[in-house]
Amino acid sequence: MATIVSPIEPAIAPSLGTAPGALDRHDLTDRDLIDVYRTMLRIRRFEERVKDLFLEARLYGSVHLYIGEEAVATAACKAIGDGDVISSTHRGHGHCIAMGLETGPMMAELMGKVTGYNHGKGGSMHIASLDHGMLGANGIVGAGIPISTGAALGFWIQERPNVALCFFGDGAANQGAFHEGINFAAGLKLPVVFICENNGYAQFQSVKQDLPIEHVATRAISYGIPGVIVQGEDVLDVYGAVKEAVRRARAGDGPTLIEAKTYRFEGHFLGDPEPYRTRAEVAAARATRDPLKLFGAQLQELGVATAEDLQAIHVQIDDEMERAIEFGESSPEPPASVLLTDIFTGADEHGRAS
Amino acid sequence: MATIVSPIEPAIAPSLGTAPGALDRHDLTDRDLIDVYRTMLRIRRFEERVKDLFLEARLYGSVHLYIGEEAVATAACKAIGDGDVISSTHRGHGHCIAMGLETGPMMAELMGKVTGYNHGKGGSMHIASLDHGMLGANGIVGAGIPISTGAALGFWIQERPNVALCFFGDGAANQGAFHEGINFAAGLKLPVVFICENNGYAQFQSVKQDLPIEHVATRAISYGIPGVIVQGEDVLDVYGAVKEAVRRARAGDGPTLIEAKTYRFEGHFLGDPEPYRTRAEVAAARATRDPLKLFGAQLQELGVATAEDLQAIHVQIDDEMERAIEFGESSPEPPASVLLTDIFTGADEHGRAS
Amino acid sequence: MAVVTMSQALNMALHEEMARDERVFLIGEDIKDSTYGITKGLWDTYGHKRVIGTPISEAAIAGAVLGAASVGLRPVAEFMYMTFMMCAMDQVVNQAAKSKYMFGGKAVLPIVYRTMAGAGRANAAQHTQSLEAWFAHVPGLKIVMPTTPYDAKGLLKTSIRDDNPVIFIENKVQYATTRGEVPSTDYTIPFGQAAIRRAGTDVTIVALQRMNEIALEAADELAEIGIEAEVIDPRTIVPLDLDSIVKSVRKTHRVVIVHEAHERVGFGAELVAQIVQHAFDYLDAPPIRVANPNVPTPFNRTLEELSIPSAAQVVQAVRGLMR
Amino acid sequence: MAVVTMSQALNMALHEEMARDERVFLIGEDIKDSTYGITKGLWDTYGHKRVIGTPISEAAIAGAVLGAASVGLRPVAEFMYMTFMMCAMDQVVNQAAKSKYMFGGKAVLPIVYRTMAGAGRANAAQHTQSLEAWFAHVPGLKIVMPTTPYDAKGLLKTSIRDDNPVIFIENKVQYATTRGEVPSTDYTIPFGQAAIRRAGTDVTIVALQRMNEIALEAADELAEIGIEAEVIDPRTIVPLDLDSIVKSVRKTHRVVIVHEAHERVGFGAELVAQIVQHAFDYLDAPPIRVANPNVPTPFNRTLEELSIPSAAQVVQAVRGLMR
Ligand SMILES: Cc1ncc(C[n+]2csc(CCOP(=O)(O)OP(=O)(O)O)c2C)c(N)n1
Ligand SMILES: Cc1ncc(C[n+]2csc(CCOP(=O)(O)OP(=O)(O)O)c2C)c(N)n1
Ligand SMILES: [Mg+2]
Ligand SMILES: [Mg+2]
Repeated sequence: MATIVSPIEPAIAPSLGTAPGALDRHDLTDRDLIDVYRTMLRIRRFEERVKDLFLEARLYGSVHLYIGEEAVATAACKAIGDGDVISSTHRGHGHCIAMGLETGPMMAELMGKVTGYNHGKGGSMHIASLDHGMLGANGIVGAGIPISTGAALGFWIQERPNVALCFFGDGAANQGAFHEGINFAAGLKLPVVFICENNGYAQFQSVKQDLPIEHVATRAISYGIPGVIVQGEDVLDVYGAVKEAVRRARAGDGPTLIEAKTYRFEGHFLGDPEPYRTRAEVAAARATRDPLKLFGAQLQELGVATAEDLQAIHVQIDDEMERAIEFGESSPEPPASVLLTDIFTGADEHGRAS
Repeated sequence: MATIVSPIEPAIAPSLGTAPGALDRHDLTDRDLIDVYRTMLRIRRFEERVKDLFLEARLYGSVHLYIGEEAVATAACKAIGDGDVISSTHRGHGHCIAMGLETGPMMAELMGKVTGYNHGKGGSMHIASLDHGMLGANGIVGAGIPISTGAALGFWIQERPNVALCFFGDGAANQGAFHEGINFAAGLKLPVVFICENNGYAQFQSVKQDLPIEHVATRAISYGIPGVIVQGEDVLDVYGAVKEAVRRARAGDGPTLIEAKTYRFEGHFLGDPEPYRTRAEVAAARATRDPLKLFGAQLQELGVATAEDLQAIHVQIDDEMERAIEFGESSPEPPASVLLTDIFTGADEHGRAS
Repeated sequence: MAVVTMSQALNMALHEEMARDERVFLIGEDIKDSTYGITKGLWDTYGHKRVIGTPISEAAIAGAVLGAASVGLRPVAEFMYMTFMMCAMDQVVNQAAKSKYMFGGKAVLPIVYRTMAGAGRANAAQHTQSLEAWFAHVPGLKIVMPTTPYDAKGLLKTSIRDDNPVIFIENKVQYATTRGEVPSTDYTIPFGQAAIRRAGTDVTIVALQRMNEIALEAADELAEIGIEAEVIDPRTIVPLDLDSIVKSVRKTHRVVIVHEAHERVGFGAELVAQIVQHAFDYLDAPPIRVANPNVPTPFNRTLEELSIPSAAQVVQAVRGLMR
Repeated sequence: MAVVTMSQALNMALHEEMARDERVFLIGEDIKDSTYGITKGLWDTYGHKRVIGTPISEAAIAGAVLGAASVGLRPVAEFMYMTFMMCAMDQVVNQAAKSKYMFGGKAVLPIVYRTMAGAGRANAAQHTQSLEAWFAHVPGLKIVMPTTPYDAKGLLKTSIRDDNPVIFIENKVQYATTRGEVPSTDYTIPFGQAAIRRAGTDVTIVALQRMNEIALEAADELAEIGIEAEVIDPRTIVPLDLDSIVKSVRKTHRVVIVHEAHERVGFGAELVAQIVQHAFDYLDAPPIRVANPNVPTPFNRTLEELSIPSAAQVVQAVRGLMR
């Protein structure tokens, strides 16, 4: 007798908009909360300045801004610690900043300068800093998923109490690498947290067109792991979910798939004419789903900061951005000689053992 | 507020063993039922003879037998008709026979003879006959999934009332191609039925090790399509489920994922020493889950055939196999000249337009 | 005859072929709002069943077109960047390229895999690799590399009408900037016929795709110092018009090969091997390759430029041969 | 010194390296019950955390080892057949090979991708393709192709100790049938050093992997008619010991290259290009390639045999050069 598994997605109604009930600050101290705000603002301002510089032709390349999604990277990376790692995407600046990378060398990298994290060889889509546990932005959609599974595999083999966070987009959830990477991690209960940043679009196609179901998180069922939906503009909501997933991962209970419902305020890449959505749609999101505004209000509601306190942070960050740009612009171009270096460890560029 | 999608697989209890209640013969006439029996037996005997011939070194290559799984291919292909197509796997002989391919040219192909379906160039893992709607066995696990999605895409574009059936194993459900192929088909509601032959093992690894959940069919939820579990040794159970899925597909309601719980009685390939399972496990399956025995009993229970009727079919099939072997063995080897042909349509082997 | 960009020429070919044959359909990511304008207007004209936007699933695209071709359609698939095809190699190579042979000749698979290669837009290593050498190493695929808008239109039409899997490679730097006269009438260009872009007597330069622009620049510079270069564009590398190349080399006795892919086991190596085999006694010097060095494309635009062959390098290579 | 099979030699190397360095681990499909015995006994000795059986997910394997290497491990991944790597090309090429360069040199990625190539066991087209040319076209990968059990053990140990992604290619026909003396002691063989399998003065034969066995057979036959062939086994093709090859060609003035992959843009083309460039004036005849024709491997065993270079073909090629 045939058994019908399920003709439909389980009914889930994530309450978009501000979460009901009292604010939950989790284990975050006042200082932590202020830090979170500072990081979110740093991301926002970094991206805004990158946009300006791009339009002024002071930097170049294929650049994807994270504006509107700041709460996700910030909260998630706040929930991990020393020795933990992340993998990122083409839209990676926010993840870098949330992992503590400095804006100066980031800006330098976007300008192709020798002082950049990748010495100018990577650019926006490839910033990496293994010292910070940042395994790399990635130009290939979905490719970071098996890689972070592998980092978690390394922790599991070494029995190190670390976790890997894996960021990817809604579009990436349709890649084979998504399936293989999560499936393998689930089978061994590896310490990795998969965080889907569902910003509503994969390049120019809306997630409604690309995804035959309502929520990416539903796919957790395919791997026997928990699936969680959070409001991506609510930094405390994201933090709580990631914190719990990290706890499970460290405890040996395996991966979690978290879907953060978010929205990108800018085009897919710098230069995108955005024919696929209306200005009104973007304006509405900017008005109601701005993570920075929402968290600023929450901080005041919690009594952690006054409007003046926040203003002071804005001044600091603006100043930091000036210095980052100055650092990048005053840094030297890489010399022609480095074209042929960095291919192999311990060997010359021809691959002959040195 | 985070929403937990589902920490666990939905509880499903497929009743393995004979289905309870009265036998449902669906729309199958007596003649149909006898045909089904004949096809299943043809597959069984073909495979048995292939095994003998292989052990006697009268044929060669990488050969994967379908013994124990006959009901799945037979029932599924009985549920489709003219102009419909299937894609198959490395374990493809059963699918070929169920689609009406003749055992003589099949045997010839396994012997590398010029009279084989592929003129001896394909062998066991690549038998194809587009005239029969058989798009090909496949040496790459999971590769048939996007291909059958594509055939269904073709039907959808042409608005032809046809469907594609896609066979694959439990192991294939872990391939990226599984995810991408089904996801894409689900998005467009293409007329394709995905049939997972879960025979308990992917080569030497048990499905329990490889799959982090209990049922492959559960994965249907990820694509918003129905998932159905059937008893693979029960030909009527499989038929009913596929028939319904085909109806949905033709009606424009999109794909279904059917998981047939089955068991392979022989090693993964001819020559497999089977260190990964006990003889007792195999013997138990042979005793309780033999689709041919079960269906023989059902036919008698339904009053469609007597033991003598079935015996007569056995004699016919045995005779057919002798003729198939004879055909294969007496056929010529391909001439050396064909090594360089068949690369391009309408052009010589160097690819120059002719 | 109108002067159009490379993008427009490709767009014309797609429009005309879709109008001509209703079995032709397009499939790919974001093809409704095509970034470079190649598929512009097609969705409006032919609708969602003939211009199919897909999820980000390269393997599904590559395999789906094989299935669709098996049931009588003539798909044109788009992979935005050639490096993304690495997500689909099994379907393109193990399946599409091999099926006909494995099936004893019985499959007819009219598939075009369109993609764009080449560096020069600061996209860094994962968006710039030119992989024509990989595909040329695979029996069962034809490989087209148009250089001019005129050729792009004619060769794309030939590709769509061909009954085999074709890898149609575009160069992304050329889309907007390379212009040329393109008739609005129907015409095709046969595969396996090289174009002599410039006649000359002293040295043969065989260049692939955009590198023809570099080679012609170099030829002009060389002419100033009295060296007349013959510049040959193979246009398709499988099938390859070896005859035209060998004929030229037998005349000039020297050859420089220019392409954008990495030098090591690039298609230039194959050209050297075949030229040497067929014109050994005519050669006054070894064939020389000017190609990308064996490093991924760096992001920094100065380094990136250094990683692509330049006219200066070609001039230098030729002068090295003339000594 | 014990005489062992190729499989046993590889197994010895894995045992010794796993004992020597606890960061080394194995990962792949069905590696607990290895078909060809390469990973035999390792699961029993090192347990499930160092010998990891995976689902059938080549892309996950290829990417996971990159992640694991990034956090300090030294993975050895197995892909049963080289053609299955087509399911993992993005991870191997866009990720593992390019990361170090893209990151400005900062990644250290000690990864070994083991796989088996070659035809001769009637596995047909999807299980037999030799893809060393593809990988050699990709900057950032080292490529090892051992021919003898002695070399297999030494080179696998070197590969595991190397700090870069290495593609380690085995030939499946050799596993059980190729035997040789292998010390039970620890030794490594440096990359980039060719082995002269036979000294000779009249012609150089450069052969890859199992084709050395064919080349030596051919050399014996040639000796009977008074032609002394020098047979060179590069052992690693990236890095390549070009010096030894060029030195030999300068002495013999003739060269035949033998490999199993398809001829068109195979590694033989690169060898021709480099030899011609560095020994042009010494060559009495064009370098000749003996390789698989440009067709997928047919199933029929007679056709299959015809599709792989034979000693007779090598003899014929040499005799053609000597005329
Ligand atoms: C394998 C692959 N296919 C296609 C692309 C081109 N591409 C870059 S970003 C993108 C959209 C990604 O969407 P999503 O995963 O939702 O991330 P988002 O851009 O929304 O952050 C596409 C199609 C790519 N980089 N890699
Ligand atoms: C991509 C790929 N990886 C690995 C293999 C080797 N292989 C052949 S069959 C098989 C097991 C397949 O298991 P399953 O899908 O359950 O099919 P079954 O053999 O049980 O019918 C494996 C691993 C392959 N052919 N293709
Ligand atoms: Mg998105
Ligand atoms: Mg199975």
